[in-house]
Amino acid sequence: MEIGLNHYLVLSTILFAIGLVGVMRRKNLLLLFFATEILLNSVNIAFAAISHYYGDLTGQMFAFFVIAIAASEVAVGLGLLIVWHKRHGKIDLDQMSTMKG
Amino acid sequence: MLDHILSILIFFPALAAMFGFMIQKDSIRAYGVAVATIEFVLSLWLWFAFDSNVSGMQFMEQLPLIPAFGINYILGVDGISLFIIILSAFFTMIGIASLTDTKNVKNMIVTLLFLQMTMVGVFAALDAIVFYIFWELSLVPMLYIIGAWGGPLRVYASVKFFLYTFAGSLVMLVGMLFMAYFYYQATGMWSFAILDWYRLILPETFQLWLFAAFFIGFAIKVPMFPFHTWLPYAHGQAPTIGSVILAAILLKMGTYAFIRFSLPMFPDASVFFMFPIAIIAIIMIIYTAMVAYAQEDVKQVVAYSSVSHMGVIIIGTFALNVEGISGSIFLMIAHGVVSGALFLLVGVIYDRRHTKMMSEFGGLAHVMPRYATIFGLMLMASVGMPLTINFVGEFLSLLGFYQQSHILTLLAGIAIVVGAIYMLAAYKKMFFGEVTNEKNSNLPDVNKRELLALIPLSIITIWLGVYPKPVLEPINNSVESIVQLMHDKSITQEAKSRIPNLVKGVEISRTTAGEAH
Amino acid sequence: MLEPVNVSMESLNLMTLAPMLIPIIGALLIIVIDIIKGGLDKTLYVGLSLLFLLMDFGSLLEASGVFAQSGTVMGVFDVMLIDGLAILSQFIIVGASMLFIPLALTHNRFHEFSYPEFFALFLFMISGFQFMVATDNLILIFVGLETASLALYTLIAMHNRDKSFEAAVKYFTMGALAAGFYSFGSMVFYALTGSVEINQMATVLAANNYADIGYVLVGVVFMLASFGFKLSLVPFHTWAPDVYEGASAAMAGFMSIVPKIAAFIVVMRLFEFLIHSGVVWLEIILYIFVIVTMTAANIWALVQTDVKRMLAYSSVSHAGFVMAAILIGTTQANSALFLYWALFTFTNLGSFSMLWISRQKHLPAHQASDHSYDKFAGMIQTAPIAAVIMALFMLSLAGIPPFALFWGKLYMISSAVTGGYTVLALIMALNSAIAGYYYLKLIIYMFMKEPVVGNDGHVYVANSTLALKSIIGFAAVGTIFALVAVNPLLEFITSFVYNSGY
Amino acid sequence: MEIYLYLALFSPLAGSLFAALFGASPRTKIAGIVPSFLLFVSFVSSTVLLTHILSGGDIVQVEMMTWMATGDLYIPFGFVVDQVSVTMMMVVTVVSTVVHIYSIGYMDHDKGFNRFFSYLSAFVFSMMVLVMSDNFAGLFIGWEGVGLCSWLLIGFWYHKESATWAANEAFIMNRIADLGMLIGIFLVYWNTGTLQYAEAFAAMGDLDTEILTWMGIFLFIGAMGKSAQFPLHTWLADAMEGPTPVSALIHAATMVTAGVYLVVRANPLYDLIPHVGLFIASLGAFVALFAASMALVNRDMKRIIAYSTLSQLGYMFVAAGLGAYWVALFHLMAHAFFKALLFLGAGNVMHAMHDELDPFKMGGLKKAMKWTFIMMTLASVALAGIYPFAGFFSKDLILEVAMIEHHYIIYSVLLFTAGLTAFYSFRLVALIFHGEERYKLFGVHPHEAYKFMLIAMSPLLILAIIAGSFKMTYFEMVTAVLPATEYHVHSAVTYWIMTIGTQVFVILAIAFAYKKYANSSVQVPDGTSVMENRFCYKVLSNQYYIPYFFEEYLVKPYRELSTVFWKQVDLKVVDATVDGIAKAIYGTGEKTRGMQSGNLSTMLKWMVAGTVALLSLAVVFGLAVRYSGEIKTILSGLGVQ
Repeated sequence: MEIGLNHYLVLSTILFAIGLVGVMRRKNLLLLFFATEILLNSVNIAFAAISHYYGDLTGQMFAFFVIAIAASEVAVGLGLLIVWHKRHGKIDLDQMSTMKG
Repeated sequence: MLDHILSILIFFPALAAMFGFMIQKDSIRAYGVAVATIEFVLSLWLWFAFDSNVSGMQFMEQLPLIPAFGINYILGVDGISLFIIILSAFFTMIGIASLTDTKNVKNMIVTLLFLQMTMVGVFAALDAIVFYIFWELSLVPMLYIIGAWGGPLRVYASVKFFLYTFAGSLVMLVGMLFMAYFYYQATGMWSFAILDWYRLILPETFQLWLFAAFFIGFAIKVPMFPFHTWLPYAHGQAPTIGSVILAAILLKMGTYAFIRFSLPMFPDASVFFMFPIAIIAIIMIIYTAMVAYAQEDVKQVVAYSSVSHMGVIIIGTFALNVEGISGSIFLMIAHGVVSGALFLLVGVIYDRRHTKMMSEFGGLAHVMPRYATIFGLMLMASVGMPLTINFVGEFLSLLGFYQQSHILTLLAGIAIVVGAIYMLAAYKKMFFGEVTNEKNSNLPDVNKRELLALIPLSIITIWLGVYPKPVLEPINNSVESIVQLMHDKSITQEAKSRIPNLVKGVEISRTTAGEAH
Repeated sequence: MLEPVNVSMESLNLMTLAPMLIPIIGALLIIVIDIIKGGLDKTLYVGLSLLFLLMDFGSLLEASGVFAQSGTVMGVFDVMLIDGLAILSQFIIVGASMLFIPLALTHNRFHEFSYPEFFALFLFMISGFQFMVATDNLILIFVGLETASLALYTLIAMHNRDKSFEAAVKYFTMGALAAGFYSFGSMVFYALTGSVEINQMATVLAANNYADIGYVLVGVVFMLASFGFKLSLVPFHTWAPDVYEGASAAMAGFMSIVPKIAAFIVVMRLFEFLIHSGVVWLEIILYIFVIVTMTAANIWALVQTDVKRMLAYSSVSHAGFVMAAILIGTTQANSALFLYWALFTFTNLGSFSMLWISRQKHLPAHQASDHSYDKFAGMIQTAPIAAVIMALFMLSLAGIPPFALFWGKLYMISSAVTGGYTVLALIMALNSAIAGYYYLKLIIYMFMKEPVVGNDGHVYVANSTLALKSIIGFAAVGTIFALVAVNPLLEFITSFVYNSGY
Repeated sequence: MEIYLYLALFSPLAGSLFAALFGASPRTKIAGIVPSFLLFVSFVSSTVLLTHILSGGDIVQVEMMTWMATGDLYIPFGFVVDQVSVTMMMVVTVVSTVVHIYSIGYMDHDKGFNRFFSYLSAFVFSMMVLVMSDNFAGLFIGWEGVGLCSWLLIGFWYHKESATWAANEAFIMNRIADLGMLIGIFLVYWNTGTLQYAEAFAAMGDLDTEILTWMGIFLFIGAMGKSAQFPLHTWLADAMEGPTPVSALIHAATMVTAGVYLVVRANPLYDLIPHVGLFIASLGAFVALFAASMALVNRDMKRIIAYSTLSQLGYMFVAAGLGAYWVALFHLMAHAFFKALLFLGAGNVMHAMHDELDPFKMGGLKKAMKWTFIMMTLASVALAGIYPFAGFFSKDLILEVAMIEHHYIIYSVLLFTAGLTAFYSFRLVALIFHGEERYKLFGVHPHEAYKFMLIAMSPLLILAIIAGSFKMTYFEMVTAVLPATEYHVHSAVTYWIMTIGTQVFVILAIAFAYKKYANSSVQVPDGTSVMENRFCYKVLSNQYYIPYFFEEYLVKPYRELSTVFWKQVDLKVVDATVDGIAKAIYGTGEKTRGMQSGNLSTMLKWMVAGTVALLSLAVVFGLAVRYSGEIKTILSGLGVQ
């Protein structure tokens, strides 16, 4: 069986779904960040595959940018996480609900 | 100066109000009276300079505001608006002059002056958006007056007043935008000028929808049944001055707008809705009169009586003939004077006893004969005694509507019976009988300051009742041109036959929007 | 052997980059200055930022001149797209930023402003937003969006309170999810059309007559979700109230304006061609979004007890209101969007500044939150002028004529009317009435209640400095006299929007 | 002549305003004398006008100024003195001058002396406007004006609950009728295009009978109110709460006859619609009997006279309804004199008896009050219609009219009523002036009224006696404008049988009354006698339970309905709906704000959920589009278009 574009796309979609589930289910901030990384990277796979399929570099460029952005996102995210941990000693999402209504 | 008299009338009080912030607290009252008097004199000058024989707009001013969207600052008066403008200047003047000692008197006077700007603006505006600006803006000072100086439920009352009217006028705004759009489709130009809109002939279905949109805005303001429930609260909670101006001027905005917008712009729809509206008006007249009869608080009696009288005004307006419309405009002025006076009178007793419950009174005629006399006069005016101001309006309104429907006029005419019932009952409870309550036995009669307001009102009540001509004549001329316009514009056979053709009316150039859609 | 790349500098049209580069240079300069000599006063940085923003503004004026003469300009490998929308939105972005920056000069000392990084990040953010609106390339949009967002998360967090960290984390996490959605959506479009440029996507889709409408819709859904988050459309709005509450009032005001206009431009570029090509589904969904967002946010705003949170919901509602322009999609509607937002900038920034100026350093015991309604009780007696100005902003927000926002609403509803969306027009109008209640509530507190004992009025100007006062005065003047400005503004906007083909 | 017209019209107004100046100051004689004098001026002017008219002068018509003018409507303040109005002017000014002078004595001790004269003169002014106006609108001004003054005067002693109640009742009941009148006026305007009598009546000839019928009916409804015709009659008896001069002037001589005046004035209209006229006559006959029957058993002196007034008004309407307008007007005039006299006499008695009204508690007063006794007796004789007093000429004429017009039922009713009238009038006289001096039981010391009051009454006495002799002069005068039908029974025999028969019947009734009530066995009834417990007596003394019916089935339900409207409908339905909408919106906010739980996880879930929802919608839509052909097939298979 030849691995075609559709397989990549299905894989990407499955990974995206996993990421989404992770985003919804994780209560630990760090794991939540992981889930968002999965989201972004699942898209990267698809981009690379489509790019290959079209013989066009744009998709790969997009993927590169996504990687770069994901990296900076993590940097900011971890920064916030560290401060939060310093202040509260926990990185549990449920305690983060002083504002509501 | 005469060229810009309307702008001066509108903005002079507002400017004066700004300066009012700088005035010392003790002299603010004198300042307010001075400003309001100047304004009143200016409005009298307007009357003096007004040419009664011209039916169209006079003292027109025009200034581009947002020409890209067809919004222009256009002002003008005709016989219809002239007297309401004078009335608002007059009531602001006597309102400030007779203002009893209140807290924050400075804020009150400044607010009143701002309110005056909006009132004059509404009646002088000839551009729908300018009209709308003042229309909405008038809510704000009134909100403050009710909310800051009102009774225990003042916040509820003021918010209800504001939101209810605001909601209604937003629907009206949508109607205005449609109207402008239709004008745009017909001519390729945006315009919100009322006089431009007059020339637009709309298909009947459009008229119906637009009429309905405008109707909601106006009906809440009037207020018409079943949109009237904000009024008793507003009146019940407002301080005297607030009630006076609310009843005398602000309510008139709604009925005035019917004549300014609904009738000439949607003649066919007006005919179509004539009977439903007449039925609502009859409900207003009878139902609210009965509710007024059941009241325990004298101010509420007067408040509900306002609604009842507004019903007669509506009936007159939708008579769609000269007699009826002239009558309704005259009744607007009449009701302004009389209900304003009645609220002032209620204020007099409230200042003395700090209660408005009729059960607290009784036998006041012994203690306060002058008060009882003036109250009696206004009472009689309110029930439509001939030779008082109200009668002229009521008579003409009902007379006018009689041409359209006999049986409905008969029902509407019940106004003169039920009106007498609640008014006499209230008067009896307050003034007749023995003085049963100790607290009433030593009440001072009306003092000079109160007479300052009440005597001019009494004089007007009689004067215009005996000799309404100076007011009725300019009204008549303008109304004739509107009726003729309606006749010429109407499309349906029904409307043509319902709206009389006066022939002698001015010829109007027309723009057909038949192709619109 | 590959051919050496031969690009003429002229075709690159580097001038198109100027407006974005200016704030970046400014940001770098601030960082360099800090490296050379730390501990300088914030006034310097405020001044510098303002200076660069002014230059930015100047370059925009220049660009607008070019546009007025020769129409849309492409540049830098046709990635940059300087059309009317880009210019108009940048005017709003930069203008609002200029109004925001002086708010750093508070009377009380706040943590974030003592860091030069704050100003650098701020300028980076501005350039991010500028990139976002000045292109139709999905990649550059993404880059601009993330540059701006990441900077914004940090700025919020720098307020250095528990609540601001919480807000930043929430905003950040949801932003990350939205970024995921965005990239997935782009991927779908890319897969369908083989391009990431919106106008090319439109061409391709039109060419095959939307054969894969189902897939197009999937892409649209993810884009909607992503921008729904940015624009705080219900149900993607959940971050908004919390973040507004957590951020400083000034920052909240900023957030209610600048990020949203940037997002609106992208949405306008992306969705309007879809609606115009007859994607009924999107029209229906947007219709629902508009109504639900307007109404639900209004209803939630009713029940708030904190003014800032109320204003947050109100901003959500206003965004929903303006979203109608995207749905209607006529030139008038798009012009209305800009008009509305320009006027909204004055009013909303003004009202948030009023909260900012009354912000105490520490929360007193009797106050439930920084800006609870109770705090403003009886303000007319203790600080009459401030109360009047605040009331003015509230009336403007409620759409009472002749204050600024009324004209926006007027034109927006009119565009709904002309676009044939009668019911929508009515709902928009009635929502203004609901909204009237909560704006009124503040007015009632200020004007009709008795002040809290011991309140001498100082609290309302606790944070007052000349800079803040002038900003508020500026906003107030803009709000009152909007009437005068509407006509030139409208003509300017309409010609720009029209000439950009929207 | 115009100057006299204005003098006649405006002197009472001047008097009223003069007295009003002293409204707040303590009692001063001048406030009574000046208005009386001014009324005298008015009277003299009216006399001048009368002689002018009598001597064949032209009708005096003036248009003072415009009142209302809009559209096609033009209403001036126009006044006319013609044969009809001058008659009314004479009646009004004579009676009111007398009553004014009388009142100076009668109200001597009253605190509201000044106020009283102000009201009274205002009333006269309104009445003059009513009768002198040359158009319907002016008539209506006077019409309402007298209503207002009537309200003021009935409720003059406003501290008395019953007085204010009666005042309001009178006003409101009149208002109901006024509505009819107003509608009648509208009908006139819209069908003839004017409200001027002359032009309107001229135009009526061309109108449909149906329209004319409605006009006639509505105008008559107005007349029914003012003239207290059934079923709007209850206010008149209650109106006796007012001071007695008021009853004499307003509720006997002038105001209540306005309805008759209206019908007479509108004679061109009613001539065109004889069926309405017949209805009016029938109603009149009914009221005549109906009111007389209530007078039979009443124990309130003033009410008895009031019912008698009502009964006589019925006579007048019979005449007017049958087209004998001049007869109606003539009876109106004659009645005004003797009935006013009767009331003023009653006033004297009341003063003497310290406001006691029950004739059973009097008796034998003829010794103490000789002059009053004579006057009241003569007035009663006139009322009973004994030759040669005024009542004979006018009342018998009405009987003749009924006979000649072949309305025998009406005739018999009127004849019977004449007997009743004689009976109750002399029952009253007998009870008051004859028999035992029962008042002594109550410790009252009666005294005769002031001399000048008696002198003031004397013109009325004279007129009551001699008015009949004016008949022919009068006939010649008014028939210039009214239909000049002479009513003569064709055969002299019938005439004499009728006349003498009537006289005998009446005298028998008087004799019966004297026999029953002038003896010494009359006791103050205590509710135990057989007669008092008879059904008929109860029905009559309760006024046929009509006031009870009004109270129970109109007033109370109105009050209750009002309360229901306010508390149940206005507050609980209309207002509650408005508040309900607001509360529903607010409540939705309160209920759904939980969506914003503040938990980041939930927030993320909302986002994902939103996306998923959109996605599924998209998929559904996409599938629908893709398989649209198939869906259509299936749907059409199911019969869906």
